[in-house]
Amino acid sequence: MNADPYQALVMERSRKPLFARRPHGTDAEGEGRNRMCGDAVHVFLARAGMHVGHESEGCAILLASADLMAEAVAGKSRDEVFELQRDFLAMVKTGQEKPALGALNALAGLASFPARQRCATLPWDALSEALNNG
Amino acid sequence: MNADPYQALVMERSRKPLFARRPHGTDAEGEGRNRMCGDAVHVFLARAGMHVGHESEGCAILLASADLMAEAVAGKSRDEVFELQRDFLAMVKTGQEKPALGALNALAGLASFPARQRCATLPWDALSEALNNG
Amino acid sequence: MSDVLHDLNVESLRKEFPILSQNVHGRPLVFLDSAASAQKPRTVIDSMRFVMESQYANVHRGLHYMSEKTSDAYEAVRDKVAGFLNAASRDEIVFTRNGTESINLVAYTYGRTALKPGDAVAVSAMEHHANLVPWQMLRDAHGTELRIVEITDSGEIDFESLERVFADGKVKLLAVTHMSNVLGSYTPVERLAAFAHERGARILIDGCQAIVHRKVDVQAMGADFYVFSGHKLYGPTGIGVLYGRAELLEAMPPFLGGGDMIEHVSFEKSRWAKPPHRFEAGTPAIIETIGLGAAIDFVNEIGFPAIAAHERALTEHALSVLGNIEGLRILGQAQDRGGVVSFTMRDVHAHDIATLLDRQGIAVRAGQHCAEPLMGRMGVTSTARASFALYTLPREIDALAEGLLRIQRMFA
Amino acid sequence: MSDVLHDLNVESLRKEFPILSQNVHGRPLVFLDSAASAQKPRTVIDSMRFVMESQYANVHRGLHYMSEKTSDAYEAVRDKVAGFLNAASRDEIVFTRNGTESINLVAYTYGRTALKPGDAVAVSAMEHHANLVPWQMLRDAHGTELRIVEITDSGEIDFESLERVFADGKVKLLAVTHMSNVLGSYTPVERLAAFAHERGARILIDGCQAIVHRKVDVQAMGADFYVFSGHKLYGPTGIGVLYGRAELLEAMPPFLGGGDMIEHVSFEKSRWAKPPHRFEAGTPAIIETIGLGAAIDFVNEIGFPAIAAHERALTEHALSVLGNIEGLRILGQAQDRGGVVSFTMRDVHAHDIATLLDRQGIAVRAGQHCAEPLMGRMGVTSTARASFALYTLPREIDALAEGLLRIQRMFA
Ligand SMILES: Cc1ncc(COP(=O)(O)O)c(C=O)c1O
Ligand SMILES: Cc1ncc(COP(=O)(O)O)c(C=O)c1O
Repeated sequence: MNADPYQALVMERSRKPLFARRPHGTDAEGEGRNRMCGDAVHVFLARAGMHVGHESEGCAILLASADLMAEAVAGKSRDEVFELQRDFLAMVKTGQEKPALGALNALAGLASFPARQRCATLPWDALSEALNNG
Repeated sequence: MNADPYQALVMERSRKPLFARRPHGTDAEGEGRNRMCGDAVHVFLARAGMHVGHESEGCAILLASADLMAEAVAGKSRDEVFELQRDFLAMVKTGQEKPALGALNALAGLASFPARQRCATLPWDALSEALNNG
Repeated sequence: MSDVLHDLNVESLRKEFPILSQNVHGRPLVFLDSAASAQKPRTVIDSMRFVMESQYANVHRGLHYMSEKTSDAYEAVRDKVAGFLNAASRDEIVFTRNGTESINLVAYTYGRTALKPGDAVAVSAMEHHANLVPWQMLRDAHGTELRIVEITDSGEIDFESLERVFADGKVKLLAVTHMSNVLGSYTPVERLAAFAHERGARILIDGCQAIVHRKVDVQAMGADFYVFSGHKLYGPTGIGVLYGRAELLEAMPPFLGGGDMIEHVSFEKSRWAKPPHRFEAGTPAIIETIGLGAAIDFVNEIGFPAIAAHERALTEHALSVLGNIEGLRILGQAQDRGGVVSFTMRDVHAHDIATLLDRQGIAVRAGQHCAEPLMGRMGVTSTARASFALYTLPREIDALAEGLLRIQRMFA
Repeated sequence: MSDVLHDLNVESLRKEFPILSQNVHGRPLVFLDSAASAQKPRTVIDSMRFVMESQYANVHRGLHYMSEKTSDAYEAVRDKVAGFLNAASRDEIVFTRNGTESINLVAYTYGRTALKPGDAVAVSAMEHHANLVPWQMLRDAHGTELRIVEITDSGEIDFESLERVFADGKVKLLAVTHMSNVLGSYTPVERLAAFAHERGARILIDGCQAIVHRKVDVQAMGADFYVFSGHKLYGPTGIGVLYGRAELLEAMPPFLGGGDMIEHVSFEKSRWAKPPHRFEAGTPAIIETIGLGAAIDFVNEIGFPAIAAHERALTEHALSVLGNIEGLRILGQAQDRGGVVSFTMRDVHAHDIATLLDRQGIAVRAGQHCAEPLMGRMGVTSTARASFALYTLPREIDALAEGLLRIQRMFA
């Protein structure tokens, strides 16, 4: 377990997100808000091909998490996405990295920062909403 | 200063009060109640000659204080009664006996029992009321 | 008396309570006023000191180490209390200042929304003012009715009176003590809860006294609300608990407004947080909550079977020794009674008893015990009350009896 | 920086605060979150331990030694607080859980009797939720109006807005902070009190922040109500104060019902006790009140001239060091400002600042600081906030600045 939640990958994707856009064919949307800070993430979902994009306003953790999520779920099935979400939530809580999570493991350091875990899970809440709304 | 508020005189007058009656010529009355215990004293006053009697329900301190008060004020003027009351209140608080208080000094031990001082002063409140009502 | 101590090594437990080795008026302290507030074991004192010395910050809103540690410690006590009461969820535990505030919280929020003008609240004739005055205030402000369930001469709930009080179907809340702080009677809360529920009413149980002596299982007893104070349970002052069933708490509006109880605030409108935070406005009693956690650990470690056995033995001992004193009247003879014994003595006023015992180092309470209407019901104006804790020794009860005999001789 | 310490020997004072020698994440703790809650000096910790170890019992109702001693100690703090605030009488001091409860108490009792539906309550745009949400709740329950007095861009009361808010004569209560917990601005309370009084309104002053830094004289400032929390004043949690002018308190109905707040109780009716006891139902926060007394002694001994000078020097130092950091924006530039500095940093979110500073042992707060509407007014969603206490050292502010530069480099 890496104790630093601000790894290079996180810093990079928070500064230069790759998925901060509305994907072509968007047919569902979801939203997450953190009352503590006013941070917000809006998720766009094109269910065909599971293309995800996001519009996020918030801290580095939230921005990176949203972007890494969009990358990780691309092309997956709905069930696979929910499984990934379960694994991700568990990893953020325990700090136990898991190969299946790939680049998402960069956020394992959050285990020692409980108050910040919500920043990383918010995009996933928004995605769930989109999947359930759709 | 005597630390014991339960001196022989107090015990005696609480058991066998001498002034537990309505004096002849009663023309004013007053009442005192202690909310903590429900104790009550009713004072009868015949202003001519300053004859005082009482009907009391309460602890030994209250009963003795009422009775000793009735004895102490008999025949005094209104102003003298109020002066005696002032002296009595001061004595109960400080424990400093004062010759002018005579037998009332038996209650000086109350100085170390602040929560019980009200038992001794209640009859005087009732007498004040009677004097002011009259 | 050695059998009394069978389950509990009281002498060694007493070492955990620094205050018990004090002298009063030159005599070793005999503290028989634990029902008013219990003494504190070292572990409670130390836990509070520990927070303040090494791990303190405000809770919930901080993203730094001290705040996270303190928040964790604070919230861990919520889990502990939930376990202690066997609540279905930690979210059913609200922290308040004391049992009094817990009841008022229910009266202000549940009382003014779930109860409608014309509905009735029923309380028993042996309630502490804390479980009477809030319902009077609700009656006067909101138009609910207040009804009294009579008690029998022995100090138990009169079920015939209960039937009558509920007969017209107007009673929507039964607010009743789990143990009388004057008579020592336990009430049959499971039966009362079932009774109320069958008639479409809710039950609030005042556990301020009972929580100290018995294992409480809010689910098994069917409590809708259960309240207690930390300071009677060997914990600090300034901390109390309200247990409320999730479904009820969720429907209740907030009580106090401020920080930590809102989701979102604008000048126009605020959105309330979910329970329990909805009911905890402002900086909570952080240090005291942590102290309460230590108190619960302390009690759990000893265990209620031992505590209850000790208490039963002490109470029987007290009833028998005091019962031998001529002219002494013990109030209440409930079948199921705990470590509180109120009494009067012929020709000696309760206040004189308390003062004269105090001069012998023995602390008892005297007066109306915040239960003025009950005094009238029992035909007294005040009583003296001795109450027992897990640190009470049989010989302290013997000292009480000797002290009382000495007083009788003075007044003879 | 030696001149900063001219009046206060901070290094030696720090020894009185055991927590300040802790390490966090392997670094010495730099605690810059005192505005949320202050750390506790040894004398406060010891005073609480002393009560619990050697002089504890419930207050007011006992006739025995421990109860009398504890009652005396508890009531002595009332005198101390009265002196601390220069109240005209000890009976004007009500003990509560915290500043939040104090304000709610006024909203529930004064608010629902002295204020009539259609009357308006005015608050400023920089209030803590504790001084906003209770008035929203009063509005929704009682039909009073809630009006906002604007603040200037520098973070001061806008007197033109104040004039407008009061113009139609409907405002009967002005509820305003004495010092903003976000901007650090002090408000001119004497002037505000005079303004309100000239227009037939009362003023409630939220002193939760100011009380820590300045001598408060409620009579000189013309306060009708003044509130604060013990835990920000180096005292324990679980204890707060409401000062209310005698004439106002006397006319107010009780807030919570229970023991100690009544003169007389029957099932039909209760007669309320006089203030302040009318407002203190149930067992109070005895141990915490005594701890607050020790905190006041501690602060008085150091003296507000030295505390205020130290704070002024720290604040100036902070404004200058932080002001030198590029891309850092400090919120508010009030003329009269105290030891609280909120800021944002270009391209770095406040939460990242707090987490990353914490990893260097530096505790600051980040978020909305329970002042969500003010965030909107200042055009931010959250800020980082450093706040200072009498134990804060200039070099801790330097450490903050270095930490911020390090974070900027990470995000560059
Ligand atoms: C200005 C102001 N008012 C009120 C409060 C509320 O104080 P407490 O949480 O102690 O009730 C605070 C502290 O958070 C504050 O800074
Ligand atoms: C049965 C009962 N209910 C309520 C209370 C009130 O408890 P507190 O004063 O801690 O709020 C007490 C204690 O005095 C009590 O004995």
